[in-house]
Amino acid sequence: MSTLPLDARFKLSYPGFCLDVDLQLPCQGVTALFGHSGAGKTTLLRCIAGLETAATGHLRVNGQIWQDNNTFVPTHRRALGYVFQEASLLPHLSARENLAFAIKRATQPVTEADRMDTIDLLGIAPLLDRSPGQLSGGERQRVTIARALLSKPGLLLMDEPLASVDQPLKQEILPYLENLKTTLDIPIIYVSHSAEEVARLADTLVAMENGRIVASGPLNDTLTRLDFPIKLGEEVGSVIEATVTERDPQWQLAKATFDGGELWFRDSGYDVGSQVRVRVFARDISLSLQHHSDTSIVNSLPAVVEEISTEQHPGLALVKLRVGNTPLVARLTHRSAHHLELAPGKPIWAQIKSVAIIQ
Amino acid sequence: MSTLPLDARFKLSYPGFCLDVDLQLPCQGVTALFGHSGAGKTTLLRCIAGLETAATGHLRVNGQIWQDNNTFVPTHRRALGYVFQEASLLPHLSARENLAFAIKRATQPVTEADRMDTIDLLGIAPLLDRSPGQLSGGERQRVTIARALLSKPGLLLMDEPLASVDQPLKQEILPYLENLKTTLDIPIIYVSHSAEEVARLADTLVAMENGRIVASGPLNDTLTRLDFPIKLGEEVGSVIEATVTERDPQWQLAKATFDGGELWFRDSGYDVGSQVRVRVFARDISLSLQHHSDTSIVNSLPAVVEEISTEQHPGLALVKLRVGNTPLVARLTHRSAHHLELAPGKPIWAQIKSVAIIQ
Amino acid sequence: QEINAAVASNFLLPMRDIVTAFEQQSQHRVSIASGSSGKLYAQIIQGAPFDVFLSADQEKPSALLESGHGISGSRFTYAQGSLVVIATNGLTDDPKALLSRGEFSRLAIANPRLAPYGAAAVETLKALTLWHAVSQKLVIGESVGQAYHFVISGNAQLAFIARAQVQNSQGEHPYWPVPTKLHNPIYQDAVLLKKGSYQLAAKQLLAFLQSEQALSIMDDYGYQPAGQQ
Amino acid sequence: MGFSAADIEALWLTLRLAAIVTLLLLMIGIPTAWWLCRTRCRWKGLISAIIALPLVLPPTVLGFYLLLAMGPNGPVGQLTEALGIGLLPFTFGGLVLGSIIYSLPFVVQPIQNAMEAIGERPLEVAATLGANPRDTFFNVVLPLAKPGILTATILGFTHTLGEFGVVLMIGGNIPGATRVISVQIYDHVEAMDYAQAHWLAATMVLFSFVVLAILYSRKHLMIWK
Amino acid sequence: MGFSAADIEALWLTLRLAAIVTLLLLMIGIPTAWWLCRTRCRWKGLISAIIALPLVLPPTVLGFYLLLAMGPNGPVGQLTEALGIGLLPFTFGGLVLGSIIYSLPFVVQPIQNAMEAIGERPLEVAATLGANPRDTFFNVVLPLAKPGILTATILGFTHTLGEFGVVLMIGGNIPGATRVISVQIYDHVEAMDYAQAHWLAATMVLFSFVVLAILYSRKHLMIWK
Ligand SMILES: Nc1ncnc2c1ncn2[C@@H]1O[C@H](COP(=O)(O)OP(=O)(O)OP(=O)(O)O)[C@@H](O)[C@H]1O
Ligand SMILES: Nc1ncnc2c1ncn2[C@@H]1O[C@H](COP(=O)(O)OP(=O)(O)OP(=O)(O)O)[C@@H](O)[C@H]1O
Ligand code: MOO
Ligand SMILES: [Mg+2]
Ligand SMILES: [Mg+2]
Repeated sequence: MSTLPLDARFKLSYPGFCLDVDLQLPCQGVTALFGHSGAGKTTLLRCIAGLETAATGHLRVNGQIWQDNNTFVPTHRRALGYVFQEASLLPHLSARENLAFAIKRATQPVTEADRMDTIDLLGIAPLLDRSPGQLSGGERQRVTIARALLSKPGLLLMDEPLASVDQPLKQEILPYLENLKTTLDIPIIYVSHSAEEVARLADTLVAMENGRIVASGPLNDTLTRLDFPIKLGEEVGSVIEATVTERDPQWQLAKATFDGGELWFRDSGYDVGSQVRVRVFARDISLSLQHHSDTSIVNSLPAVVEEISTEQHPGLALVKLRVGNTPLVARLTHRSAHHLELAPGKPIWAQIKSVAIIQ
Repeated sequence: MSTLPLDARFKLSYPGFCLDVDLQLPCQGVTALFGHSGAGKTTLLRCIAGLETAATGHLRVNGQIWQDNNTFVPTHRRALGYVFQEASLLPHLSARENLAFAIKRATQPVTEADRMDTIDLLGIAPLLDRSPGQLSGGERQRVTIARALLSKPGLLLMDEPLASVDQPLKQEILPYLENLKTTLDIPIIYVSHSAEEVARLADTLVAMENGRIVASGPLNDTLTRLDFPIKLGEEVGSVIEATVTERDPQWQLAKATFDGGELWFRDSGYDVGSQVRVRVFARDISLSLQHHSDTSIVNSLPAVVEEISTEQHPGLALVKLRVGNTPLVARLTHRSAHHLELAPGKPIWAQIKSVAIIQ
Repeated sequence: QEINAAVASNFLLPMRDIVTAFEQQSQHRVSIASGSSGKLYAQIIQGAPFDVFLSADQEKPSALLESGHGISGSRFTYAQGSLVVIATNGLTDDPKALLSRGEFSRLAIANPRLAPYGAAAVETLKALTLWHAVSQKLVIGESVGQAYHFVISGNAQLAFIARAQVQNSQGEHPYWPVPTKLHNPIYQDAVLLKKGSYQLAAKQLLAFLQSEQALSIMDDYGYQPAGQQ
Repeated sequence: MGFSAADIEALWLTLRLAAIVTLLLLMIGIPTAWWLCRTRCRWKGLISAIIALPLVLPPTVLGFYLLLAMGPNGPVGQLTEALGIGLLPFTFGGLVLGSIIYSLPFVVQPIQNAMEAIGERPLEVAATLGANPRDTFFNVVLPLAKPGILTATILGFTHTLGEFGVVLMIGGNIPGATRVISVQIYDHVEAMDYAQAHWLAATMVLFSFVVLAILYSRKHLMIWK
Repeated sequence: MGFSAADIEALWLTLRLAAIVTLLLLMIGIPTAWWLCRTRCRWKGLISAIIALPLVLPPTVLGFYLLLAMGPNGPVGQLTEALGIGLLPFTFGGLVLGSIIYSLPFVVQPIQNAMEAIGERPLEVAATLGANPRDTFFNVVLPLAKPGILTATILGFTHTLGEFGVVLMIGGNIPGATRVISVQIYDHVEAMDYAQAHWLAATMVLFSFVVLAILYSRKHLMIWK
């Protein structure tokens, strides 16, 4: 297909705020839009959706020009789904009717099975006959997500869709979105403050600050950059693409092999041979000089120190490691780094609790 | 003061949902209200605020009857602050005027210094002259929080106040709320899906399901209960109340001593002798048979295994430990538990990465 | 002294001139409230502060006497109206001919129930045995004023109106004075009202209505003195 | 006491007139209100003002000017004649037109307010779901503007029932074509036939009261549903 | 061409009347609308219907009944006499009362709609911030109902300027006290003094147009601020 399916350049000014972005995104997979409150994430999504008619610029999606100097495709002719940041059910329609509204206007026919699946997944079956005013915050949000999915968009814009959804439910919805990503083959732009969501879903990370894009790139490159412009705090880490190579049914564990070693993680039914994505938080890696086998830490990988930098807190160090060709980031105290005499080039064992692996 | 300052019993029915709670809360500190989407959290807050006039029941706050069979104190005479789940700025007023609205009607005078502090803390100074429609989602939420604080309430109800606030900002607002809790001496009821927020703020945890309270109690008791009715997932852990006993200026670390041992953590300027709360996630504890000194893990405490249970995922085990008199929970794979031959009564080393300690 | 005169709309214009003359002669001031007779009648019954009532008919003043709102003996016929048929601007033909040949699409009259001119118009049409021929083409105005509007706006080609209106009309409207024998005389009665506070001045005004000066003003406007047949 | 045949004819005519006028008022008023609500045109304020203007003239005077305009020498009259419709005064069609002009502000205003109260969000949502402007108008704007439309219907309908200044002027009081009930009651009053006036007025009031009470109860139901 | 002294007197009286009536309409209409908006009273629909009812009668006929009611034998008249106010017909006070009754529905309806559109949330927010109902009403409800109040003001004011059926009946066309401009224009038309009628009508229309255009532009400014 085309090499740059989403190509966006926008300029828009509000008093006191100015959006000025130039962005190229791959044609599929999830792009996480990251940035502080007021950075312009919502404004960018609105520009892409064609809701900010005052924005000048250029937008090409899947090879179609949606906006340039002469063209402005109106929102309703852009095949997109938009989950707004605030609840946005049509107030005169029940939950069911809101879904029907989307289905009727969907770009492709929606089968009854599709509909039931989406409803079940989001756990909204018992709520369908309620009007939006009779739903709780999280319930409203779930109906809105279902509605966006049922409109069968060619581009999905989601503005903090899971902010008001509780943890266990999030754990159910996230895999569905991951699945969607691979089955639907459409680009998804996903605004979130939650590094967990980002790590699980995103292939590409775009960081915004003050209306501008300050960094963008494939997830792991950006996450392991120690100078990443947006401070990720507790969420610094890295993502490893790996292949499932073994399953241990007795202990319900699975093994993934990647360029640099292997990792055990809890088995959620992955087929041997399938690709998985393993998220390793910097805070979950501890370093030791030797390999210890008497601990509960399952994964221990030989690594080489590449770079040491200081975290936001002066007592903490971020250490970039290389395991084979795979970069990893570990966080430890400067005292420990000193104590272990860490320096670039030093070989070391990276201990990773298997339970810290996400997918 | 009175022993049961917040005593609430409510019954309220909607079609398909029925609230039926009986709740006693301590007169100060933060109570976290936890529960799935649609569990009735918002409804309970609304009952307490007097916004659900159809609710029957009994409510006593700080020794005053707010509601019983004969009494119904109207909302405006209940000295409370309420941060609604949805943005709720008065749409005809600018951010500044919204704050002024609260200040003018506050139960106590608000000094200019108070006002400036709150505005600075929430980072809303540059937004004050905007109308609500001109603010981003997170900005609106911050103004709403500031407004609730400036009304100087005697009881603070917060419904997912930080859901749309980004991580770094959350890190700034949370300590302020913690501080508020000790200086203001008012009860705060805090609805949140984020275990991080709950762990940092809450003294008491109340879990709701289907309109009923299924568990409540002091934070640590509830968090370390392996049979806690609400599945906490990644967030299982425990909280240790400790005293700062030493500071290491060279490495910017501090040491806290508690009943069972000592913990090093990053120093954020705590005075020696002050009380701190240390949050330890189950996923951050690894167990080893011996004490290792060649790792980056700073804290290693001798512990005794108390109880082993299975987590949601069958491959994972939750192990309840006792360090002195303090309970801790560790999460590991069943394979590791088997490998380490864990059993109740077995002595073991609990390795805790200092960086995993929150406060 | 200042008095209020309730005057039927059709007599408003001559009354203004008469009042001007009256005020020059006496120290009194007169303000005129005009309206349809029916409206003025209802107002008088409800205590309107009018001193005299100049109706467009005889029926209402006598009803006021009966109900005790008028002062007995004060009623008299102050004028007799003349009926004309007027045609739209530009119709050169004689209105009578147009009427009898039926060469028009709309004929305007005042409401015969409310206005004596309307009743007279109906009587005239019946006398001319045109009633059946024209009744489908009739448009009815609340008053002769409205009938006149229908014509000057060009929407009706012919109208039965008061002679007074032709006198005052703008533009060249051919008209035909209807012979008085074709209908009952249009007597307009006046009465002195009990409610009036200045009966002396009011009486003087009523007397002045019968003066030569007043009669000549009425003549200018196409009214004949009462009794002149 | 009963109704004369003329009364019944007038009653029937009035209901027909009010129903047709109300329908046309909505058909004109709703798009106008929507246009006023959405346009960024600078003449917007002026156009709103023009729509409200007929209100400041006494109905009879307005009727007089309409009579001139719709007459053979007036611009409207020349237009309708050129179109082969003929002249409008003294016809049912003329009454309809006059009543529409006179009642339009009562219809446009409440609907426009209701539409403005909807805000941008539902329209944006509909657009992202693929609804084109027409679709959005019918399936989002109209349902959400319901309270305003109901108010407009009530005001337009009752105002048409009651108004007679305009109607009297351009109608010519022709039985069965333009003699509506309001003119009929007026005639009874002017003719001092008070008993008949009371009787007709009471009927009107009672009938309208029942209709209004039903409409209003439904409105409240609708809003608090 | 100029105005006669009578014209100017009438103009002045009209402005005074319209201003006073509009003010009183708002003072009555706003609380009524709020009550209708908040109450759960079952008579609500009926009361709304009663307020709208004067509309269904021809103004002159309504004026006739008001005249009866306010006259010496009518209930209102007996009340005002007992209160020592005297009788209202043919006084400025009577005109004010009549105009209020006739224009009330145009004022209550748009305000009520605007208030209903506010929804519960702002009221709840105000209550949690310690605002009592009165405070909330003045500082939250009124500002948020502004578009409706503006519409009500415009409709009430223009309708009072223009209406003359009621005014003519209960006012009695008395110069300086009850002869308003609408009656004056009507008189000019009836007296076939068309030039003067055109002149006065044009003045009215022009003046109103300017006022309305300003109000409407401000309204749009306000909403899109
Ligand atoms: N209509 C407007 N007028 C003026 N400023 C505006 C307007 N809309 C948005 N802004 C400003 O533009 C900036 C970007 O807003 P935006 O909603 O895109 O932020 P965001 O990144 O989505 O933030 P959040 O995470 O809080 O939702 C903010 O500072 C906001 O105040
Ligand atoms: N007016 C209403 N009519 C009917 N059901 C209602 C109404 N309001 C709330 N409910 C139902 O009551 C239940 C509890 O709602 P509530 O808003 O208290 O949930 P919550 O715990 O706050 O959820 P969330 O985390 O999603 O905000 C939900 O199932 C909701 O659908
Ligand atoms: O005000 Mo009118 O002229 O009676 O309809
Ligand atoms: Mg946003
Ligand atoms: Mg909630």
